[in-house]
Amino acid sequence: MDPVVLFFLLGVIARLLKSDLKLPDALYETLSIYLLLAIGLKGGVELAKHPVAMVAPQAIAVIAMGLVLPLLAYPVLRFLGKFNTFDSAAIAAHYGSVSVVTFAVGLAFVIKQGVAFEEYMPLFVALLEVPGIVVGILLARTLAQGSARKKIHWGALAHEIFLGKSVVLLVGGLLIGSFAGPQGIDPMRGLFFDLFKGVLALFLLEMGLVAASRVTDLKRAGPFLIVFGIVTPVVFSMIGAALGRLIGLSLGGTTLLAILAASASYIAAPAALRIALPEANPTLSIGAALGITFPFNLTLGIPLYFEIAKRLHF
Amino acid sequence: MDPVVLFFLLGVIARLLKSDLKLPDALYETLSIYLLLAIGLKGGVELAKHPVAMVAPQAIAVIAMGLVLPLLAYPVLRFLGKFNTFDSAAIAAHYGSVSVVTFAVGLAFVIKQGVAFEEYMPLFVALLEVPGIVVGILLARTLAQGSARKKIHWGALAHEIFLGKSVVLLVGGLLIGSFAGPQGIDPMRGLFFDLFKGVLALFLLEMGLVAASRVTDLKRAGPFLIVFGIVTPVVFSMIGAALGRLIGLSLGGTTLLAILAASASYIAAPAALRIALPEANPTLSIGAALGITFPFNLTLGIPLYFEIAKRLHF
Amino acid sequence: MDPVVLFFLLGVIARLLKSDLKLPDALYETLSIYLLLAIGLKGGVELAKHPVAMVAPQAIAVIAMGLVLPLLAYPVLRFLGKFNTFDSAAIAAHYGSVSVVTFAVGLAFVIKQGVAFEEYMPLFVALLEVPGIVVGILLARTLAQGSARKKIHWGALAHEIFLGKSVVLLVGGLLIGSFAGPQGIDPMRGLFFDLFKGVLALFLLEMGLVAASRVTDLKRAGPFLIVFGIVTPVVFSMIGAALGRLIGLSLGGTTLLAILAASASYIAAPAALRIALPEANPTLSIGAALGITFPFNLTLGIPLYFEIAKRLHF
Amino acid sequence: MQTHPKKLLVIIGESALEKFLVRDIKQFGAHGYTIADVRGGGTHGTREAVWEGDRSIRMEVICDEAVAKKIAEYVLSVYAINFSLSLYFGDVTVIRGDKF
Amino acid sequence: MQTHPKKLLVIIGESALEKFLVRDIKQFGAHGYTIADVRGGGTHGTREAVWEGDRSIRMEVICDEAVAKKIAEYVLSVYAINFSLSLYFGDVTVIRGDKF
Amino acid sequence: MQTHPKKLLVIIGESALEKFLVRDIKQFGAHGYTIADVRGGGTHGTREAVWEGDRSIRMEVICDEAVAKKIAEYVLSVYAINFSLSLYFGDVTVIRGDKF
Ligand SMILES: Nc1ncnc2c1ncn2[C@@H]1O[C@H](COP(=O)(O)O)[C@@H](O)[C@H]1O
Ligand SMILES: Nc1ncnc2c1ncn2[C@@H]1O[C@H](COP(=O)(O)O)[C@@H](O)[C@H]1O
Ligand SMILES: Nc1ncnc2c1ncn2[C@@H]1O[C@H](COP(=O)(O)O)[C@@H](O)[C@H]1O
Ligand code: NA
Ligand code: NA
Ligand code: NA
Repeated sequence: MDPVVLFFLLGVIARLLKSDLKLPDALYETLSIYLLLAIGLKGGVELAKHPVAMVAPQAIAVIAMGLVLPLLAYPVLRFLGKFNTFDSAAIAAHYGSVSVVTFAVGLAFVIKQGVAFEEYMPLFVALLEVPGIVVGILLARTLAQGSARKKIHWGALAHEIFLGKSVVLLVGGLLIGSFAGPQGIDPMRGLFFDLFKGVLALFLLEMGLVAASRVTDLKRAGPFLIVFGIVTPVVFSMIGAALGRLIGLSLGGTTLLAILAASASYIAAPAALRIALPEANPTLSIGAALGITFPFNLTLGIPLYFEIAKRLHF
Repeated sequence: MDPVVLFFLLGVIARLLKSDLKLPDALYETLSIYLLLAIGLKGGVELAKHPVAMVAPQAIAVIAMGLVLPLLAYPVLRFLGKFNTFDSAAIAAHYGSVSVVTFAVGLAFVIKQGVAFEEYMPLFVALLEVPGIVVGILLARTLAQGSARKKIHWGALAHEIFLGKSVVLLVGGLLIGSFAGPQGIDPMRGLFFDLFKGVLALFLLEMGLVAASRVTDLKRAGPFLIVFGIVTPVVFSMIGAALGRLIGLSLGGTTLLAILAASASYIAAPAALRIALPEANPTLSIGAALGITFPFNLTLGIPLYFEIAKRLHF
Repeated sequence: MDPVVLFFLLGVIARLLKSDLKLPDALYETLSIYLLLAIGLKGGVELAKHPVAMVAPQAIAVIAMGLVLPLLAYPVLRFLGKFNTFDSAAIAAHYGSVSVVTFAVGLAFVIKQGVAFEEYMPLFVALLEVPGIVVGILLARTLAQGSARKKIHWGALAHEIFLGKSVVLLVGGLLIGSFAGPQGIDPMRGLFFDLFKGVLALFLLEMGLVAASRVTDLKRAGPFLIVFGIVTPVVFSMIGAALGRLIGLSLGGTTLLAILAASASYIAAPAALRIALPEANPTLSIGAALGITFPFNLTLGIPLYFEIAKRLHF
Repeated sequence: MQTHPKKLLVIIGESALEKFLVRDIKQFGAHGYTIADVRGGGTHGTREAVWEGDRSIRMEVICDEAVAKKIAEYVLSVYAINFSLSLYFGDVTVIRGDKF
Repeated sequence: MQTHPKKLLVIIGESALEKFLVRDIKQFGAHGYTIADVRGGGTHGTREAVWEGDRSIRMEVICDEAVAKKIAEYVLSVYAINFSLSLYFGDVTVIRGDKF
Repeated sequence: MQTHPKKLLVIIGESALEKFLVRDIKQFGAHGYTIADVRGGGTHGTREAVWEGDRSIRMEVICDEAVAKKIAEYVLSVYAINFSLSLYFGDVTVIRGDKF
């Protein structure tokens, strides 16, 4: 287990013991802005080195996966989990989208394992944020009955999703990184690269505090969601790993795509869905994504997905 | 164009597209405190290496320039621009004073060009902050008619200007840097020097968001101010470059003095003038300084001023 | 005098001159969280290298000192200073506990002197935070008369003290550092180690602003407290130095233990006592700890305690 | 000094609503608003503002009684079903009656 | 639109009191509260919120008059001796009377 | 429980005014004040608090009616011409009447 995960545990324990420890709101914001930008920059610098013709087909395949995952999750939630249309769609959207911080921890893990990986993977993070959310909203709006079957305001929806903080910073970082190239970014590496792991540790401390505060949500959500929050990432990781192998990713890249598939969004998705799908109860989706799946991925999931990827790269 | 400018563009675009991206207020404050202190420290460390007898005459010439520039701007604004006394004086004060962030971007530019420069230039930043503001206020208070011709409270005015955040941090940094010397500051270079360019990038992202939010101000201000916001820096840069040559600065130093002359204050001046000259409409001066001159200097201005300086250093 | 102390002076002067300089609340919080975590991590990494059998006896001796110091301070405050039971006990608690920032400045000092020290000293910081506070509260609650002699809610008290921000972060850092070891922490050194001194400087700037704002408190507190705030750290430093020698610490370690003994808490103690001993006037204890003892230790105290330690290590 | 009676409408709710509320109150004729970041608790549980989805705002609008009522009815009907939201009215007086 | 009269109780005090006040108001039957970080000054001097011990909060509780009075009496008797604390009542009206 | 009627004066304006307002209200006899950082919009446009010149504060003063009126008149006459500024009065009651 990477030491950064210990910071997450510290946060969880502090909160469960009702410690007064609290990170200022502005610090939370700052750290998340930093992580998004830094990941984008890192990916952008690498992206510039690769021909579009090579990356484009992979990108399309990855987007396709982002569209399919929520479609798999929805019926399970709706018919096995007995959640209503809105909640099922919203939870599906969270699991269809991705968690940037889980990716960052995965990155640290892959680097530590010393295996090769496609350094432009942050591109896939940006690409995977959006489709899951869009499909989730479409599901809810087309399957809802009666008055709830509102028309979708496509303009407002596109705005909410594509101009949300996380997409803007990730894509902005990717573009700046690929325009500026390694030499252009080099004078900024003191901030954006050298501090990365430490900032990630600090952010995980905060996420531990937040995740532990969601425990009561889970009690209300019931056992089905807890099981769902563990089984879904494992199943999705296999899909991600298989696709990674299929599109020719290296072992590290396959692991990271598995991690992305397994991760559930808790920055972009909650923000967009609160506006686009207010009928859904955010307690359920955030409780599962943050209270179950995130800690699971951090501790047991990531090493497991690495094993899965290894099997495919015998 | 330096990659840091891309961050500024990202901010501008995000805001114009009405993205939700917003940096926390406390981060903005923190970054500006950092930049002021870091620039001061850097200059102070270098200042300690130079004999006062060499720097003092240059300093006096630079202060003189700071007193003259607003006197040149005022009549243009008052008689060509038809602004009232207060607004003319306030805008003149902003353009007489300097922008620390423009200087920082100029520093990055000069370093990238690989030309020599006087490393104690931050001293001139500190010296140039104040005179323009004082002259602006004097202009308004002596030229205003009737009841608006209030007595100036010199004590309060001096307090407002010399004890404002930016002067205190710049001068404080200069003093600490020159007391502590290179060896004393060395253990802090991890924070104050290695992160400098990255922090500047982050700050420019924020400034892009702010500058773009001033676009509506400009509409109200009219075309004259837009032209003024581009012509003034070019003209002032020539004065700055000429003075730089005259007082014996190197090519890099000349470029930086041109940049300082061309830049318009948007930290120290707005704060001081809001108190000392409340009759002036801040929308006009900040709209021009931040909405026009700052972006112009960042993108086209700085390379142009470098060319001008080169002509003088054939 | 270490250059970081110049930042403290800058803060003091800025505040006394009524400058507008103010660090955002969230920055203050962030810096203090950083310092506590970084000190903990640093100590934890070193702690892992030493056998428990060696450190444990030292730790017990140090805790014992933490229990004794407030018992020495109390009668002086109560009978010489004529403070009431609550105020005497509260001030004694502050001086029995320790100041993490004073320790950090001491660390920088010892490193600069180039003398050896036990790198697991942060363990002693964590151990010394609590006993002084507990003894102070016990003193007040057992010696108070009449209705003020309330029962102590041990559970609530333990919670308040052991789960306060500073103990959680210090101990959390120690544990993470010793679990992860040097290699685990290495990728985070960019944030937690390389920036340490710079962050300390920034924090001292803030502490200068805060300390100077306590000057009016001191006027109300009277001359006795001012004398107390200088004499106590000197006397306590001797006790700390003697104990350091006794338990076999090196010259640097002895100096640091003297510094710890001499320092007065202004993060953990005020927070815990405001809840556990609300009858005490916080103006007195914080005024003395922050307005007198902290600046004294920073400027004159630390070099003096080094001299004392040297005498014992002839 | 002449004063004019006005209504103070206070809306406390999830910060995700901010931009919609600003748009709405203008549409109903309010001339201004003031927003503070807050935390709190109510029938929808505790909102501690430790995290983006967990932030709340307190919006204060001074306006004519009729405007306040229209805003309140709209806000309750549109947002209160799905969002944490509280709302109350107070009586205030102002000096510059046409400003509000 | 039917409105119901309620009391607004505002408590301004040291932020160290936050968790106790939240516990107390619930015990006396209030259904919710809203807290903002503030700075200020009063008979106990200036509190500028530059530093942990120096922070203040402003807590707002909408409730029935009887509840407001009980909370106020308790808070004054327990905390006001040792803490910087101010407290006042206002009259407000709400639409969903049983929510508060 | 005996309560005393007081005036609540709320001033919302540019944060550059903070130190002057604090000085002024004391001069007119107010015993205390509470300030929160806010954002908002009004006749002088939107103030989003994203930037130093763009910040606003909300100051709350509990005092006697006469004091409130004097402060309000002074503030309006001195600052309202050149600064974004709003101001309103409310009626409140307090328990410790001589504290305010
Ligand atoms: N009785 C109350 N007094 C003051 N604020 C309240 C009250 N009830 C709710 N609130 C605020 O309104 C928000 C939403 O309320 P609710 O929808 O009841 O959860 C809460 O988070 C509180 O900030
Ligand atoms: N007259 C007042 N008007 C508004 N707020 C007040 C008033 N008096 C006190 N306060 C607030 O209540 C806090 C505690 O008051 P005090 O105990 O009088 O120092 C102060 O720090 C202010 O924030
Ligand atoms: N009708 C209103 N209701 C609440 N707050 C207002 C109102 N009008 C103005 N304000 C606040 O007062 C500040 C200054 O107002 P103004 O001078 O009208 O721009 C605004 O930025 C708002 O924060
Ligand atoms: Na996923
Ligand atoms: Na200039
Ligand atoms: Na001590």
